[in-house]
Amino acid sequence: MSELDQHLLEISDLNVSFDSRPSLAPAVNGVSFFVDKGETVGIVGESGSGKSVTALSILKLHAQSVSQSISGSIRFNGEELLTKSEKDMSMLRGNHVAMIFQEPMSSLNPAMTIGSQLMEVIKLHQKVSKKEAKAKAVESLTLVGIPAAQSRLSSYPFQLSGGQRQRVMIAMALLCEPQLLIADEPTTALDVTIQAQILDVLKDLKDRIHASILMITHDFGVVADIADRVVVMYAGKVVEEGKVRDVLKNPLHPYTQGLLSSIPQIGPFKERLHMIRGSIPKPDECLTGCRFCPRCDSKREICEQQEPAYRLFEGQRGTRCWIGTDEYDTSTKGRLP
Amino acid sequence: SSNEAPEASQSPSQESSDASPKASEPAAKGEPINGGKIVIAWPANPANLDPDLTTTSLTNDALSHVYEGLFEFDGKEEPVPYLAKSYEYRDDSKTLYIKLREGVKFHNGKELTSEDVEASFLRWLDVNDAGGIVEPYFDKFEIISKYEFNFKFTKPFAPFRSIIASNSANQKLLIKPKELVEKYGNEVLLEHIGTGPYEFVDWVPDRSLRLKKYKDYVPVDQEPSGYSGRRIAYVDELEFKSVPELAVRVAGVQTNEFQFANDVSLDQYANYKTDKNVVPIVSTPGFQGILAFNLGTPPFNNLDARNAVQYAVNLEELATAMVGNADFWHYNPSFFEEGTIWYDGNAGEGIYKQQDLNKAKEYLQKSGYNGTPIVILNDRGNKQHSDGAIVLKAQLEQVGFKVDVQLLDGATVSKQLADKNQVSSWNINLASFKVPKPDPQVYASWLGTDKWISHWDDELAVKMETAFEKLLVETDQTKRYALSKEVNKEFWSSLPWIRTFDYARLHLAQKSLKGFVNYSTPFYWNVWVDNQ
Amino acid sequence: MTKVKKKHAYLFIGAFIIIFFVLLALFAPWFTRFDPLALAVKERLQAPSAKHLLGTDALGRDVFSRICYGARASMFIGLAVVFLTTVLGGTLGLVIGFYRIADSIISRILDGLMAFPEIILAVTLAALWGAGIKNIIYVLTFAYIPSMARVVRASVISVKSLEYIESGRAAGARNIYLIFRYILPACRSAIIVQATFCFAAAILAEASLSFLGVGIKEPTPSLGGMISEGRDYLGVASWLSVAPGTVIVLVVLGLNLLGDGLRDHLDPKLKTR
Amino acid sequence: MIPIIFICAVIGFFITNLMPGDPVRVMVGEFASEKQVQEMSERLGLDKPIQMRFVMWLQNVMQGDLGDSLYYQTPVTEAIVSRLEPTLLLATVGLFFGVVMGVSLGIIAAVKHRTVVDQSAMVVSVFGVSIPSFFIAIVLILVFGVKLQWLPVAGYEPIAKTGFGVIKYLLLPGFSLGLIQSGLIARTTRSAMLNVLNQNYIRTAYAKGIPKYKVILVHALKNALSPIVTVIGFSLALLLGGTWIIETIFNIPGTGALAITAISRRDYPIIQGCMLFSTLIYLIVNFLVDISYSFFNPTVKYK
Amino acid sequence: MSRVKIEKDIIVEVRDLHKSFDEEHRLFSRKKNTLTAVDHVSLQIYRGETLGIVGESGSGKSTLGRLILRLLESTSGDVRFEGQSITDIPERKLGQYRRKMQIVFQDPFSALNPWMTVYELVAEPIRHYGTVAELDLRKQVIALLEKVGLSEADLHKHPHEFSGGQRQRICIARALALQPAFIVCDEPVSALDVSIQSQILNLLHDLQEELRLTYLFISHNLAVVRHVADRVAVMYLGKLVEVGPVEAVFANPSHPYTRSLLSAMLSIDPDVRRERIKLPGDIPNPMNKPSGCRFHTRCEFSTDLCMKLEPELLDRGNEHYVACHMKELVQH
Ligand SMILES: Nc1ncnc2c1ncn2[C@@H]1O[C@H](COP(=O)(O)OP(=O)(O)OP(=O)(O)O)[C@@H](O)[C@H]1O
Ligand SMILES: Nc1ncnc2c1ncn2[C@@H]1O[C@H](COP(=O)(O)OP(=O)(O)OP(=O)(O)O)[C@@H](O)[C@H]1O
Ligand SMILES: [Mg+2]
Ligand SMILES: [Mg+2]
Repeated sequence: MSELDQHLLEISDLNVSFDSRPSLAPAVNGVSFFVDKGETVGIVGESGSGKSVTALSILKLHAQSVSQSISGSIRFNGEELLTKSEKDMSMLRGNHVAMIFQEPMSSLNPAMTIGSQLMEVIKLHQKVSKKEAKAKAVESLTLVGIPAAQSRLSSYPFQLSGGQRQRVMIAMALLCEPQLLIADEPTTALDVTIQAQILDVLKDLKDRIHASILMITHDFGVVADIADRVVVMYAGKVVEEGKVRDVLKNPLHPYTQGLLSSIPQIGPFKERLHMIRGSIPKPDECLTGCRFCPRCDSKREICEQQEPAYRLFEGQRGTRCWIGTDEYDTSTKGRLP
Repeated sequence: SSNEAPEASQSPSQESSDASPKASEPAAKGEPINGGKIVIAWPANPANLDPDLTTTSLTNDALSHVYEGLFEFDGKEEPVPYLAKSYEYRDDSKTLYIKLREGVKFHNGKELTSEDVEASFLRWLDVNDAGGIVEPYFDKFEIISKYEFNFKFTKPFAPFRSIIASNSANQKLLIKPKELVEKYGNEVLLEHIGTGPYEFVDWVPDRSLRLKKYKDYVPVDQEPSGYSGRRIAYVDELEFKSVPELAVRVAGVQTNEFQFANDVSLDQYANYKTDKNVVPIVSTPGFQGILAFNLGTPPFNNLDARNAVQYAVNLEELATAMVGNADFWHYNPSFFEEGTIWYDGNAGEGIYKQQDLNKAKEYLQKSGYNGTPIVILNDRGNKQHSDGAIVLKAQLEQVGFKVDVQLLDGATVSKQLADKNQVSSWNINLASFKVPKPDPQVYASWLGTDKWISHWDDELAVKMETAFEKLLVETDQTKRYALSKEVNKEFWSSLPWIRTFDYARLHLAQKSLKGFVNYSTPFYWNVWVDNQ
Repeated sequence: MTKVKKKHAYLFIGAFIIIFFVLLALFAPWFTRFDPLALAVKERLQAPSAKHLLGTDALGRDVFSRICYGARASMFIGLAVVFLTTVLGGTLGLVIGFYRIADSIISRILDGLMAFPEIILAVTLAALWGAGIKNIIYVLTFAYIPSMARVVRASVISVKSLEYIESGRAAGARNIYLIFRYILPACRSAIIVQATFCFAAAILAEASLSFLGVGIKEPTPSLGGMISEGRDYLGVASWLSVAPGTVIVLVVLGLNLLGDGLRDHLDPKLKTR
Repeated sequence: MIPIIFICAVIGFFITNLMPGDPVRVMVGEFASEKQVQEMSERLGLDKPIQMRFVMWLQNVMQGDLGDSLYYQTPVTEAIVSRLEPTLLLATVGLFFGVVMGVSLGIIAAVKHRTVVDQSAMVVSVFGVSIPSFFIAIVLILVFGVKLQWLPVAGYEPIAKTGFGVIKYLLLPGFSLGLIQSGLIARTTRSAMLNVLNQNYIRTAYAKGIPKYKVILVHALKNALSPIVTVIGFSLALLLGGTWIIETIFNIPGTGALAITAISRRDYPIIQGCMLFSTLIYLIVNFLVDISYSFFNPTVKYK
Repeated sequence: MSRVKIEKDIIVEVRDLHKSFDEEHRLFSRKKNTLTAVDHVSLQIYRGETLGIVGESGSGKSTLGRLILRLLESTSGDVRFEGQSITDIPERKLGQYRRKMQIVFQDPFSALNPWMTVYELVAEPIRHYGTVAELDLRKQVIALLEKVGLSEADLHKHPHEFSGGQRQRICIARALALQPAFIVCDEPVSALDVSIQSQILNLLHDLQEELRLTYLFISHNLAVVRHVADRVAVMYLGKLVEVGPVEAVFANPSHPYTRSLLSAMLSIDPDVRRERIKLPGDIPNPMNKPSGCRFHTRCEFSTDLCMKLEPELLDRGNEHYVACHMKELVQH
């Protein structure tokens, strides 16, 4: 792979497990995917599937109080991040890679003004005067559509609505024009109207500064709206990936299929929804075989015995399922619970 | 007349040389140095500084540097003229003629005259406790000239000189200028103007009392002896600080922040001895211990019950608990120390320190004690007394008393002891006096019908009083000795309180303190500081 | 896994220390060879030895026995104060937190009482009522009720608005039931923390009261009283105050561990998963 | 506020006057005669019945006159004011030690949560709260005063005389006081910091690239401050109560020692004055704490 | 859910219901702020139907639900259950109504008493109301658990040992314990994952069929409301702005607010282009609501009339009620 078509972010075989429970399945287990320049990649999956852990691993932002072991490789612009020192990571954070979080209500420091929180980032990463920093802060607030930005600088977070706070978060993330923006469920806690606003802001900005976005969500609607490609995670593993259109229209993995059909559809009203049985496995469950197996309607014996390998296809598609392999075809039907 | 009296500052423990206070005295080695300051750490706060109005001995200790008496006790415990130049008994001893020293100046520059003595005396007579003893026999004060005057009595009044010189329990007559007396009348004095080697600077209650050297002081031309004789102020300033915490008093002397600390722990004597920075000073005679009865209420309004206690008590155990080391306490059945003219070694014979549990039980039976718990009431702030109370309880219970030890705070205790309306709130109180200066008469204010704390009011009290009365009017010393034995006998047969033992006080001096003389009341004239 | 074990370790160590001293106190007569009140004046101020494990005090009493019995008195005071404070202060806090009616008035009064320094209150009341275990308990209870009530009140108020209370109400629960089954368990950790604090404070306050001369009635031993008495002998017989001091430190430490452990243990969310 | 003060004043009056013991006896001494006692109680106006004294006292208090000390014969307010300097300084130094030790222990424990460091810090804090203050004080005196001779063993000189040198009299007592307070402060700080460190905005701060020490000291501490300040305020109120014993031991002529001696002497007006004074201090401290919230909790300021 | 013909039997009727919260008194300020959470709302719920309520956060949906159950006391107005006014009946008599009206909360994590076991939780309402013997009670509880898809094995576990979906099932079992006729579902699936959400929605659906339940279904997920509701009511700042059959409202939103709300819905079909109707500004401060039509500050069609006069909720035909002055917007 030449310098030119090198991926902006490339994660390969990432494993994260928490030392507090070493005997259990790792929270993230052999995850690999990449993000290209200017691309928006969505990661979808149910709660607990390891999306946030993956995202936090990129910037090594895991809670300090819990020790964890990370292995694999995370390359950003070709540089390995996992071996970087804390100091070098600080240079990267907020500067080249920015991150916004799920809960806008609690992600801003309640005791500091918006202005100081914004200017702090600029002063940290760029050598500018106070005045310039201020001007930049105002500019970025205007960019994300906050009216009267100048006067907002002296506001405290609690004086803003949820949507405004999330916009401030975005403004903060974009201050240093990062190459990659990681958004961990940025709209989940927000009302539909505000969610739409935020998505529009993100799209707008992406066009403007050509940043790549890694969008973590559990809502296929968001993915459909904003992403170019999508990665589906289940129980710490990537189970499917591909172009958004391909995955949504033609899901390969039974989990993706189940998820999509569980969503109340616009279209003809249905009496009952399709549903996936059971719930996501606990870390100590289903450690052998395919971890989706207990909930899968099309499982066979092989699924319980052996973990399927991740298979990559044309057009950046991939799936982790026995279906469509010879082993599956020859295997007998698994015992149904 | 008291030639035979041996030195008063004698150690009770000459047999054990290492505990001898003599050995530890910072002897007057080297030349005196002028200047500097002595800080004295006091264990408590004097209630007020009016020497006529308070009985706190600390007040007296300090103000003896400011005020002086007509007479002062010398090393042989004989009251010798001090501000007085000479004296003479006249008129069948009913008149005491005194001639003052001339040219003695008060700190305000005024010269001492008979008028000042008159004013001071009359105030003393009116408000001081000892004045109360004198008053019934006093006739009038007669000024003869600027430096001469007469005290006139209705009867011969033998102990007068001793009383007005006695610095125990603040009986001493201290001479103040007339103006001062007139200004304050019977109110508490807030200024102090005396004739002593140090003058009063200021007093911040609970904090410190400061005195400074009086430049124009003219010492008497006599060798120092006891409280009498030449007083020279070497240091410029004396500061008496209230330091209630024992550890701090000691620590302060060790670090030379204080040069002297009153009343430190006898138990730590050995430690102090080995400390090169300090000199322990065993002050003896220190305290005279008693068990005071409440004679106004059963069971101790009955002599048999008192006898039961007398025979129940084990003095050695009590003394060990209260004082510790046997070097620091000794038996004494008499009112006065062995060695003084009044000492009566035969007093209490057959009854003093004769623990006999069977006899005690017999007496108790005879007394008709009904088993109501008796209350030993004491101030829990006084470690010696509270420890003693606990030991006493155990001893009394052995013979069949039921005992309730009540250790309360000082204010409550003194109130209950004195309260005439609540006579039955206590039965026994452990007390101790600073050993009084020689004359049995001082005891008259405590032992007698309804005096001090005892609520005593029966024929035994009257007999006791009569014994004192006789002593009072007898001026012939030899007859007085005989009469004092009479008093002792009366005391032991009526047991108004139980004589326990005498014990030493322990003070601590800095090694830099020089010229200090161990006396029952510490004083700081003729003393200097040498920091070499 | 290890986290779980560690948390239990606190509970165990704390409980061990406390149980050890409780047993020592309860069964003091079995452990001790000497009567704590028995005077042996001749043997005063002896250093620790085989005969007297922790030496003797100024009246020749065995310090080890006195500590056992003193722990009894101190722990009794601590427990009684904690019990009374928790019951009275807790009830008060529940009532004013839950019903809010008398809240503003009672809170005011509690403020007023908190404003009184507890020591001055204790000293004056002890002077008024006299010394003795019972009065110390009353005094300290009186002094700690306001803070307990306030803590409970605050936690009741914060719990009261939670959804599950409403859910209980929808299920038909009456106020009394809500208070005992819903509110009280939620206040438990606050109460435990405060009770731990009270216990420690009570033991120490007893010591301070002894220092000021209004502690437990002599000659009954108490840890605080022993430290206070022993301080005059620091130079010659340091064990007199060091030994009871160590016991207090251990008890308070154990109690803190126990309190923390208990709090975590009672929290179902933190229970072993 | 006024009603609280009033209630406390009335409670204070009766509590003190109902105390057993008699100021007169204390003043004239144990061996004094009945006559002396009588005169003294007339002089002090204590011969009147308590109801009458209460009415008189109330009238005076309404006019801001707390009466005269029985013992010092000076106005109570004057007595208290003259003792204020050492107490306030001592409380300040105590608070300083308490806060510095408590807050730093708490922060360290929180940052090193669930490690040996955390546990040791908490054990240290328990030590602080579980050793009686007088014991700590005496040990400090023996070590720093006598053994090392770094500091005076006790005593106090007014600031007017010593200037900045006054600090040498305040270090040991201040440290004893601070050590006691630090335990509670450390625990509160630890739990407040733990709470804050788990908040999302801390993660945000790290995500912005802010270095760790800055995140902890600026972002986290600022938010953890309100419970800490509450407990510091509470400590300050306690400190003013706690100075009593320390002042007595270190021989510092402050209001605490004043109150203790007043109690032992039954100097009623002073006791009442001290009670009122501490009530007032408590209320003022509470008020200041409330006000201070607005500095680090913007919600209070703007609402 | 049930598309069967709705009988017009009114089970719950809300008349002019109003709720305002007074802010607590503070130091230094005399002024009391009042927040109107539910503003003179009138509403009828028919037996057997599912009435969906949608609206942005803070629009008063939950408050309305709680007022109906009298978990909150209303400021004014009346709630009638089966024709009986329950507004003024005393607390102790409320029981007989409460057992017929239950609620399922949004957050299954905070709606269950963490100190109770599943058994206690589910048995609790029965214990409070019924006189069922302990043995029968156990059977009854097990039956209820099985009905919601849990098993006897779960009986003695604590809530924290369950996943969100399972907890929501416990909540539902608890609500069903008294065999109510009417259940307020306050965002019962918002906190759940899609796969679990569909399980719960199906469960609610099945139970409704089986027990002839009436639901007041509160949600801000329009797709869900659209899926489950027969009729839908749209709330904005404490007021109903549009009420009507779900097909009518979704197909033909008549209030400008409803329109913008629906336009913000996301589709999982990548081919569907979202045409968002952007609303200027933010939702106003509920303490300080705009005069007249409270939507006028953000409405592109607003006129002077809108600023002055509050529009009433009027039937625009087919039981489709709209509160807007702009008649022309309301076309069928
Ligand atoms: N600090 C931690 N300690 C222990 N386990 C953790 C920790 N953080 C996450 N986990 C576990 O890791 C797994 C993945 O968690 P993660 O937060 O990545 O899920 P997610 O996909 O982001 O879910 P959600 O949609 O709820 O945010 C979960 O099983 C979770 O319990
Ligand atoms: N107990 C209360 N005290 C004061 N204000 C309240 C209270 N409960 C609700 N409110 C306010 O009433 C308004 C309506 O709240 P409500 O919870 O009914 O909204 P909602 O539509 O359910 O919102 P969400 O979708 O966020 O649940 C909000 O502004 C809220 O802040
Ligand atoms: Mg997540
Ligand atoms: Mg709601």
